[in-house]
Amino acid sequence: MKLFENIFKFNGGIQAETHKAISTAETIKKFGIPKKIILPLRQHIGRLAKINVNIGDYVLKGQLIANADGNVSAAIHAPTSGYIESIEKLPIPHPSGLPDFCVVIITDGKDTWVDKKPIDWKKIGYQKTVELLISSGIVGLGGATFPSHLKLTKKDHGAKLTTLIINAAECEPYITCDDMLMRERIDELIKGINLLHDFLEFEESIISIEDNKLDAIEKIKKAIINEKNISLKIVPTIYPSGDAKRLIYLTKGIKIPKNTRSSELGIQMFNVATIVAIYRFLEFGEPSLSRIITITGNIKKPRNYEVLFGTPLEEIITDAGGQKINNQTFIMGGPMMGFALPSIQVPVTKAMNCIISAETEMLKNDAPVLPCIRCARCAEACPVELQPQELYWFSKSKQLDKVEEYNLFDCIECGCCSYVCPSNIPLVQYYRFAKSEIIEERQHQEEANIARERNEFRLSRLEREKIERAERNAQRRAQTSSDEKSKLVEEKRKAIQEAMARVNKEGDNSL
Amino acid sequence: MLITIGVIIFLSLIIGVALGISAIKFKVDGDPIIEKIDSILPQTQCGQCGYPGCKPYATAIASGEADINQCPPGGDDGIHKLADLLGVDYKPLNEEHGVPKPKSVAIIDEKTCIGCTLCIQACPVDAILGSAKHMHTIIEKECTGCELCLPPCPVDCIDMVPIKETTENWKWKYPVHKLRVDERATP
Amino acid sequence: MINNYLLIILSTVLVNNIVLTKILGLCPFMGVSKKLETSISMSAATAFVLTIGSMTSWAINHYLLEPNDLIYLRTITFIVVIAAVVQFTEMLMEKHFPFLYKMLGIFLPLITTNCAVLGIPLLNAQASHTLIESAFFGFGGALGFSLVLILFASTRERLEGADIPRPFKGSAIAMTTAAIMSLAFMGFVGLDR
Amino acid sequence: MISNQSPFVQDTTSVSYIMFLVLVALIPGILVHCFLFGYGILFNIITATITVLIAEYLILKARNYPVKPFLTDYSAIVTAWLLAVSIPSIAPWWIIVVGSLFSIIFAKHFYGGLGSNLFNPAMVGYAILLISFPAIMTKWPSAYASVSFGEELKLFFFGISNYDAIASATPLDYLKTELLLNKNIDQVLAEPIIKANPLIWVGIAYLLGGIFLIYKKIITWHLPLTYLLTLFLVASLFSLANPNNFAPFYYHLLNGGTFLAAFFIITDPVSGPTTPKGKIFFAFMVAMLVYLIRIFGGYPEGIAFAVIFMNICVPLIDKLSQPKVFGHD
Repeated sequence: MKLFENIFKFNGGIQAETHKAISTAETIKKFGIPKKIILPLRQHIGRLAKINVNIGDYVLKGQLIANADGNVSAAIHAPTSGYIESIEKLPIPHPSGLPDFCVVIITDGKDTWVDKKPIDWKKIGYQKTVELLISSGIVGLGGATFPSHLKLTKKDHGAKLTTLIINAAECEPYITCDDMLMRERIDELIKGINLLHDFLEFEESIISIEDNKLDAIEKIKKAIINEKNISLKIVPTIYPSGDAKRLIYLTKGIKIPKNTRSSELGIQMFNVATIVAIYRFLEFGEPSLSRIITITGNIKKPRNYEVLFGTPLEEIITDAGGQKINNQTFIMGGPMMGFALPSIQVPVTKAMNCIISAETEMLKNDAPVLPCIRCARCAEACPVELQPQELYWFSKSKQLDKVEEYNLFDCIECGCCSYVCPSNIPLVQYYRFAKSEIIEERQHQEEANIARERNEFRLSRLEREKIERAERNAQRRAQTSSDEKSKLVEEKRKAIQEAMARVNKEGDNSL
Repeated sequence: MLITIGVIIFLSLIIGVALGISAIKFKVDGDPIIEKIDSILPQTQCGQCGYPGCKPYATAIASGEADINQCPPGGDDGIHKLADLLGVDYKPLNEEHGVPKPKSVAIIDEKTCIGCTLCIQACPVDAILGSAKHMHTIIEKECTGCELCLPPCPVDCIDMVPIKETTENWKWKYPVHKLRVDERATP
Repeated sequence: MINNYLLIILSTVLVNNIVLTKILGLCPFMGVSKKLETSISMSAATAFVLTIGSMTSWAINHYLLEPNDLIYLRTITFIVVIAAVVQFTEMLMEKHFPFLYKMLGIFLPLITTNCAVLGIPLLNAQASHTLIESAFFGFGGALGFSLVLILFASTRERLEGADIPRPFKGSAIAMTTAAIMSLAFMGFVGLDR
Repeated sequence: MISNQSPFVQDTTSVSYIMFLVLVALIPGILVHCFLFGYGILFNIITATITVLIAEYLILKARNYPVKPFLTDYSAIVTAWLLAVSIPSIAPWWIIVVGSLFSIIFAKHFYGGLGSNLFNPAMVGYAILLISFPAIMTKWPSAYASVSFGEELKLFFFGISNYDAIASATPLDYLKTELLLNKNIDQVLAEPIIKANPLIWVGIAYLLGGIFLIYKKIITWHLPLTYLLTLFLVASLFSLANPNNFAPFYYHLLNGGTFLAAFFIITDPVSGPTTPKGKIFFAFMVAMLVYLIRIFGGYPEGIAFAVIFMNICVPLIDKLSQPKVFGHD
């Protein structure tokens, strides 16, 4: 009972079936080296990575093949050794289903490492270490794929970071990759937390975990008995407790204000898998090359795999025995926020934490979508305390300024509103539509502003040129005396007239 | 009868003086509405509205000279916004001025271009680079898709290419679901 | 005394609402109720005109028309006075709220021909109200007008997203809504006893 | 083709389920009414249900909308039942038909049908009937005048024959008229028409139904509780101030369908406010207006007018009573 002390319950949320046991019966299986590796350049939030290899190059495992382009970007490494076959547009796991640039590597099966260089951050200092981390390719592995080096600051807007929260909530149903990681690799996690704790000089480190992961909780408790810096916070199983702002509230009772990063209030949050990745990079010099991924749902042999990035998803599905009931639909991410993949001919990416082979009831979308009856169940379920019924009403009728007035951009698209809606309205779809519509409109506005500026600049330039020309003419006129000038003009005119007359005559003759 | 006339004249005098004084006191100049209208217009500067640019069209709307439905690139949304701003009823686009097209940018076929600079002079936003006798290039980001460079080109080397959808500019579509009872158009 | 004034206000706002029971001033009611903001500013403008108009009309009626036995001139003089007040309001607005001025557009000068605005001074004169009673009556009428106008505008904003059958879109459904609002106001009958 | 967007899992509650439970919660009240006042109310309910179903079907067909999902959402039937139990059980059939048609066509489908109506359809129908046919709409059967089944049928089809024998004013109406005759409140309350009126039991049955709905989380506590509490407070205040002229609170709570209004009428989700603060304000204002009309107004019961008036205010209430968004100041 004491564990539940100081739980700051946020508004709403839902308690759906978790379906986590499906994929936790088996241990994490290390998936072998595929024949072909397809590495999309778009695997993170921010700018595309810049390729620095050529077709036909031989690359080693862990070799940098694309650099981070600027600060908000992440590097990409070869997950195993082999030859670069091509760089082309191929299907990637993206909700649009559109292809994007990928680097294709034909593996040689030798798995030869580059020279791994462990980093002794104490020796080379904080600044140097962070610079090195930019080339680590590590991004948030909880699914958001935000480049991690940007979060490794000691201060944000003058606020010193004091609290490290380790996000082990994993609130989405079906997903168990973090759970399994904690069960099997707790040592690495604890070492990683200690490393980060010292590296960024935190005052406290808290592991926040939902109370349904009993095994993992046991393991953590045992592991932190002698760790005075690390504490454990068990939070109730309410989706979306794993959302950063919600989890910070559950753990510390602090509501992070709108448009503010938690780090500005001294709190930084990392996902467990990300911490392990950072640990492995600093301790062993291993960049981000693989991740743990849950294969679950309507599948014959559900379990967690550790997979190299770029592995074709199809091969993993085949290894898991294929679908129980064949419907060819796979969902990437959790059932609440994920999206259906256009096909399984896509590679595994850094964002891919879970693949759910769709259960039959997930395909049942022939239930009628009735009008909203304003029952406000969605408002009760909304963890951000928005008014989903109003957002829907205005998104549906495309009154975008009103949608914004009702704080559309605070929506985290968690799907709680759609989950509870008795009319089966795909509310989140409407919000996504409205958001991208507004964003596009803003872009157009910006483009229009630039165009206006350029047009005004051009008009003023033409005006200036006109004046300058007039001035020049006036000057020239002033130089030649008016008499002379008129004479000149007279002569010219005469010459022209004569010429014209000649031409006319010739024309007549020729006719 | 006299009294009646007297009363009316007296009233008129008082009111006239009062209004005259306030007219001087509350005199205004300038019209802030033009800026507002201009900010709604898409700034393609294409001239399809019959005015030489977006600002002149905005001025014409503000003075009541032009209607709000003469801007094809602004599309239906633009007309709705203008109607909203000016408190008038929405009216569909006047097709005399053209029809909305998907946003495109001009691309110069650099093999055919003879470097005549005519397009450079036509471009309202200075989005074409090049000098005489050298082939020209369009700065794609700055191109508004106004098509003003097409007619002057003597060798027809400029093409309008619609912008393609990529993962970068992809956006979520308006939801369509089975049995969309709440959005069905009445027949 | 105060009771009497309160009753005037209650009566003009709820029971004898100028728009919904007297059916006066329907043209701005339908015309300026598309947006909440414009309806609020229209209400303010009308309230201003009504209160000032009622008082000046009373003064003219009391000091100019009645002593001189010119009651038949009421309508025309009231119209002139109201027109002047409207003109004044218009200038005031153009100077200080140019934006509102543009948005209200034609409806601002149309306050002049708003039958509610003329109706209230005439009703005042008919009921031989005192100056303060006239002011309260004018203000109450304006309050009632504002109340229904603002409520009506907010419902119309909501209706914007409703799946209204095409034949009923626009003015048709606005009229229907006004009818049902009127129905609700019938329930207040007798409250001013 | 799968719609490729999340969430892929869903709660099983549906509109039909919600509306069905509302119907279930109405049943005890209807049964008690039947037991005390005869079968007239069943005729009302059946007629209203058939009328709305036919009207709804025809409109859906005319608008080219799918019929099945809308007829099986039960929302039209809820409207029909609420209207039917508000109309006197000895009213002739055409009253019910006219009221139901107004509710469904005028108040609901003009606005676009389910989910779009601004006003509570049942109350619009009721208010139209009340101002159009006040005589019929205020004559309820006396509790102990035994009416045979045959006579009920006759009343239903052919209207009133020997009216006074079976009909009487409702207690609210009676009290109002008597008070106008300068009678003392205690005197009036002691008279059998009020003292021995079993309408109270109907009210209590509705109360039970309402508690069931709150228990099932179909409605929240905000609306009914605020409504009842406000009515209780304002009635107590007035009767404490002047016990001779104003009836005590229990009289207001137990008469005139107060519980029906509190749990079933003002809780209509479509035309009501959605925010918690908005709900409280809405219910408070409805209760105040109901009391105002009951005591000072021209009609004996003001629930319909109060609800319609407050329905007009709902968009504004919703707009102004937005709860604070997470992380906003």
